[in-house]
Amino acid sequence: MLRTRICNIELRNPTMLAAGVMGSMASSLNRVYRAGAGAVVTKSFSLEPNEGYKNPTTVEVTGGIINAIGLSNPGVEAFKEELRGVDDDVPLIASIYGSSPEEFARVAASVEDYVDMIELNVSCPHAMAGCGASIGQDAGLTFRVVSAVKDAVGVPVSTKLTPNVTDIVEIAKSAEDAGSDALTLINSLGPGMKIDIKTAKPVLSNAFGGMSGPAIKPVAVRCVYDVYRSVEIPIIGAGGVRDFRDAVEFLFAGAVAVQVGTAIMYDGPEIFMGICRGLERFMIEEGFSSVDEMVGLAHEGV
Amino acid sequence: MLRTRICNIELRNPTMLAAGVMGSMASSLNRVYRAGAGAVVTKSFSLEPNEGYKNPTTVEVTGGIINAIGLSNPGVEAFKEELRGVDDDVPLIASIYGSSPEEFARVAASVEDYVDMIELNVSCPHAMAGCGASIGQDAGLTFRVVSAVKDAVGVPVSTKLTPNVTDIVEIAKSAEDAGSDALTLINSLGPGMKIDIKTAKPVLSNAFGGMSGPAIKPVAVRCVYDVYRSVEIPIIGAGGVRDFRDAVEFLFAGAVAVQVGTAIMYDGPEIFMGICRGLERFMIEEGFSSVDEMVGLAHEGV
Amino acid sequence: MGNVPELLEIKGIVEESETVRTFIFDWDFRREIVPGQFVMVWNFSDEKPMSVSLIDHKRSEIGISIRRVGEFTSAVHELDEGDLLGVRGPYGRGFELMGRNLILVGGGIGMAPLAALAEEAVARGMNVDAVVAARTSDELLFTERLENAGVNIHTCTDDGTCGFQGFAHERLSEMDGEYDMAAVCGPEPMMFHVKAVLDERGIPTQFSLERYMKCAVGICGQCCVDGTGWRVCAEGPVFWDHELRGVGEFGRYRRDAAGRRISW
Amino acid sequence: MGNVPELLEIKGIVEESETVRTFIFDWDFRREIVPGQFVMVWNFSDEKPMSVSLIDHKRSEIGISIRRVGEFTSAVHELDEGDLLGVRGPYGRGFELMGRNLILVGGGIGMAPLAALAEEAVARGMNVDAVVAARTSDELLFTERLENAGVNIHTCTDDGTCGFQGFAHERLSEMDGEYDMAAVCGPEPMMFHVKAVLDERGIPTQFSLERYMKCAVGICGQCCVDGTGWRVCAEGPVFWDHELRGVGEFGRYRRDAAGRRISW
Repeated sequence: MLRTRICNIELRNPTMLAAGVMGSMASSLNRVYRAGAGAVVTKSFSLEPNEGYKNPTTVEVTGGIINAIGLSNPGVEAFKEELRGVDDDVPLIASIYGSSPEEFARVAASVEDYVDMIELNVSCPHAMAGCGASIGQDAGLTFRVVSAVKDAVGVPVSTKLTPNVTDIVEIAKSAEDAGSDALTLINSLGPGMKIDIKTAKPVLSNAFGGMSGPAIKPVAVRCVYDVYRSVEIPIIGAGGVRDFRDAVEFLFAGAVAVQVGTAIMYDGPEIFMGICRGLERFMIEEGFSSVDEMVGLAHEGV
Repeated sequence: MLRTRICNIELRNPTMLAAGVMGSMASSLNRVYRAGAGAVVTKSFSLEPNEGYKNPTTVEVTGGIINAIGLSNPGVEAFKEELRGVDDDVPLIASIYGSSPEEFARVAASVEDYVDMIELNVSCPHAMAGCGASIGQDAGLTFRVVSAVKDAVGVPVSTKLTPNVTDIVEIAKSAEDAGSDALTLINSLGPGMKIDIKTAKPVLSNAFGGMSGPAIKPVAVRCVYDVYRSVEIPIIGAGGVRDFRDAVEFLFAGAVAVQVGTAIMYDGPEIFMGICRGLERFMIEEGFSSVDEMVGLAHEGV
Repeated sequence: MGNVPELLEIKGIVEESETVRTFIFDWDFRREIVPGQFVMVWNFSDEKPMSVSLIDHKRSEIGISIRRVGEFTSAVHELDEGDLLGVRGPYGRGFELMGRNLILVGGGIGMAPLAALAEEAVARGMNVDAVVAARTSDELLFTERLENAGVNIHTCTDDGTCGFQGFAHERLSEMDGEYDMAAVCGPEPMMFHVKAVLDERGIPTQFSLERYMKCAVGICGQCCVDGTGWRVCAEGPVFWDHELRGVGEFGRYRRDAAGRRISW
Repeated sequence: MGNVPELLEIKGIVEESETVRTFIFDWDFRREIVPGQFVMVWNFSDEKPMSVSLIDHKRSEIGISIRRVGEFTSAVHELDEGDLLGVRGPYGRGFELMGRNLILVGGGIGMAPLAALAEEAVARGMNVDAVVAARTSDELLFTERLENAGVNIHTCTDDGTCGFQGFAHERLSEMDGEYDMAAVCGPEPMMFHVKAVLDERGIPTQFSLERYMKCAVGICGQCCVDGTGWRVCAEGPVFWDHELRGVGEFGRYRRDAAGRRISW
């Protein structure tokens, strides 16, 4: 009943581990899949190793966290070993980033044999200059990155966008025009900051960090809803999903699958099982026989 | 100890009622001032009466609410009667909006005699076409609106900006360049939406609504911090303030005063007294003798 | 986080009159409701405040009584048992009860919160008299239900088709019982006149006010009243007579959706 | 919302050795801490996980013991009483106690969580033996404190400057007591060898692991271990011997801030 497919990838259910969460090694990716996720997305990696920011890299705020891990990763060569270690039956999505279209393309090409899909992180709100959201805030740059990757690989590509733009629909359309096979909406919000009042210091070493968690769900659902009306390609929803109700909201808004990240802080990887069971019960009660029937329902009669 | 001033307006304390909250009539503005606010901002009004959106106009989400009231107001002529009814000792700020620079200027000019300051709402995320955030998301339009109002009135003008832009600093600078005497940061976030899962319908009649409440505080503090580094004019902070700790964060980030809105839902207008008492106690404990000493402290040594 | 419409199934519908129906819902009384409080009712097209007219702890039910007057209420009247409505709340401050002898004065659909209050008062062992007023006999509400509960009913119609012919405050003037308190709900001009009578007799009275509502959670300011600035959704909708002394607009005007003053 | 550094004043500083200091803080025990759990310590420039080495319910105090090894720890060593540190937590799963007879094996600063555990075990009426190991006698930690608590101390130094000359697992091999359980903390290669000895004797053992930490709240994935994928900050840092069977990287490698494997 929960089975679905996105870009011809079969998923046993429409939940995915979001990028940046428990995704640094084969072991944790396998674990999350065994815990119930329908697919897993790796932590974003790049051509060269990157240590990321100094701690503190995470601090809790009302309704979630803000984080500036800084895209730490061991580089694509080391990461390949992790990709190889992921069990064969796990639908695997590599999240990658770079500082130029060419770099994105090189990273993508070197891992495409190991994965079912590539997710382009052009939207990290705390990346170093030239990476991350500075790409995804520019429709032209987004277009060039997506085009370069599409030219380089045969696996499907999803472009993950930042909500921190004046008009996300414009960026979404340019990703679609460049050939992106799917969109992932949204990366973390803001960015935000937290100042310690005893010392008057920003808590995060990077001062700013992306907001994630239940608090950003309304914005994420709106982005999905808004973009759904303007593109043809499938949307993977992300942002604040904590239970099956949240997943249903994303599906109704137009997402074909939902990613779960920060909520693992509250409920552990077992959250995937909980969401799937709740979703199945909901579908039975409400008379849905497939996930597809639910996608975009909130647009009817509006 | 809490006394401060902004654009030469004396305030007994650095808290203000935010626009759009209990600000439709003289009676409620007076009440909020008696409850402890240092100044009050009216609900935004325009040249002509406006009924706003159909209900539901507000729905709660994690960490706050989303709302699309739709800038309902009885029009400037009727609103003048409210402005006249506000007690003489109340520092009064009129929030106004319009669909063109000329309309802003006309509204501003017709009420400037009744108020101490005018706040330009160029940032409502759920306004009809041509008003609200569509102005504040465009640096050129923002410049023209601020210029027109500054040409028309002698009272200080604060421009209230939306966080829902790619680069708020750019918009802030254009407001400053156009002569804005202050900035109010931020208007509500997103927008966001909430979908009812039993009916697959957006709850708000307008589908989308601006997010406010504690959940948006990290983004608001970051906007204040970011803009503070790039402008010379004073900043009034707004977004998720619920207790004195939040107020301190905004002051440290660079605000000279803070507005309080959604938190009145939780704690009523008496919240102003609570914030002021807490702030005073904090200042004594930490050895501050004036609000000014605290402004921007988070920028030192970064 | 109760400020989200919860979808409730209409469990029963009671025809109270040609134009008034009571819609019954199951209610989880972990969310306590007291007479005088209201809920926001969403029909997926609009949302309006409605007083709770029935509070049945034994059956875990509440009821709201809706008079067909416009687009929203007509649409709700079209609904059947099993249909859904969104309900959020309850909101506001309800009635308080004190003393032994209570007089209720209700006009038209204003009887809705008083019906719930009457049953609560009887359950607490109070003697309850009620002036049930309406324009005409067909519009008198809840008389049978309240009689069954043990309330002494005094009907009153503008046209004399049932009981006293005249207005509620006139009927009230003829009643000489000793009352510890009164509770009043109805059209505001009616309440204004009733207040004069009760003030003269020095009976502490609570009035339930109605104002245009938007957020219902105490922030939009739409329902604030002149001159105290109280929020009808939060400090109200029920106010004591002495509180209303500060509410200059009482009996004089209300405001429309834009905030314009509308005289009664 | 405890995942925000709380600024605590350093209430006392204990010189445990030339390179180790214990920093004492007041603690509100409504936030329970058990031995083996850790806190994240922020010195306003960096933030690191630190085991709790002292849990004093009577005085409402906790202590963390820090060895001066790098930039962060040196900076913290510069602090005086009255200075502030940010502390968030506690995090992770601590030690469990069972049976009557407990053996502790601690190497260097690894004695920190075991010191807190030893006092807890003694308070529960257990017999506690401890192999306290270090490279040299100056680096043996908490021996006086544990002796005062009634723990039987067996010191052990690489260079023989105090007690047994040799490694902890060698000292352990010579002990023939009957133990219901063991708890081990120290450099991972040491724990690896100690595990072999204890496995052979069939003693249920808990090991406290250390990994590079970022978020400490179970999401960043930085501290996950191969091959179970457990998060050291959440499922750990304390693991049972049988659990470690699935942790292929135990005793072999850890990961740096970038996630690169670093052999021990």
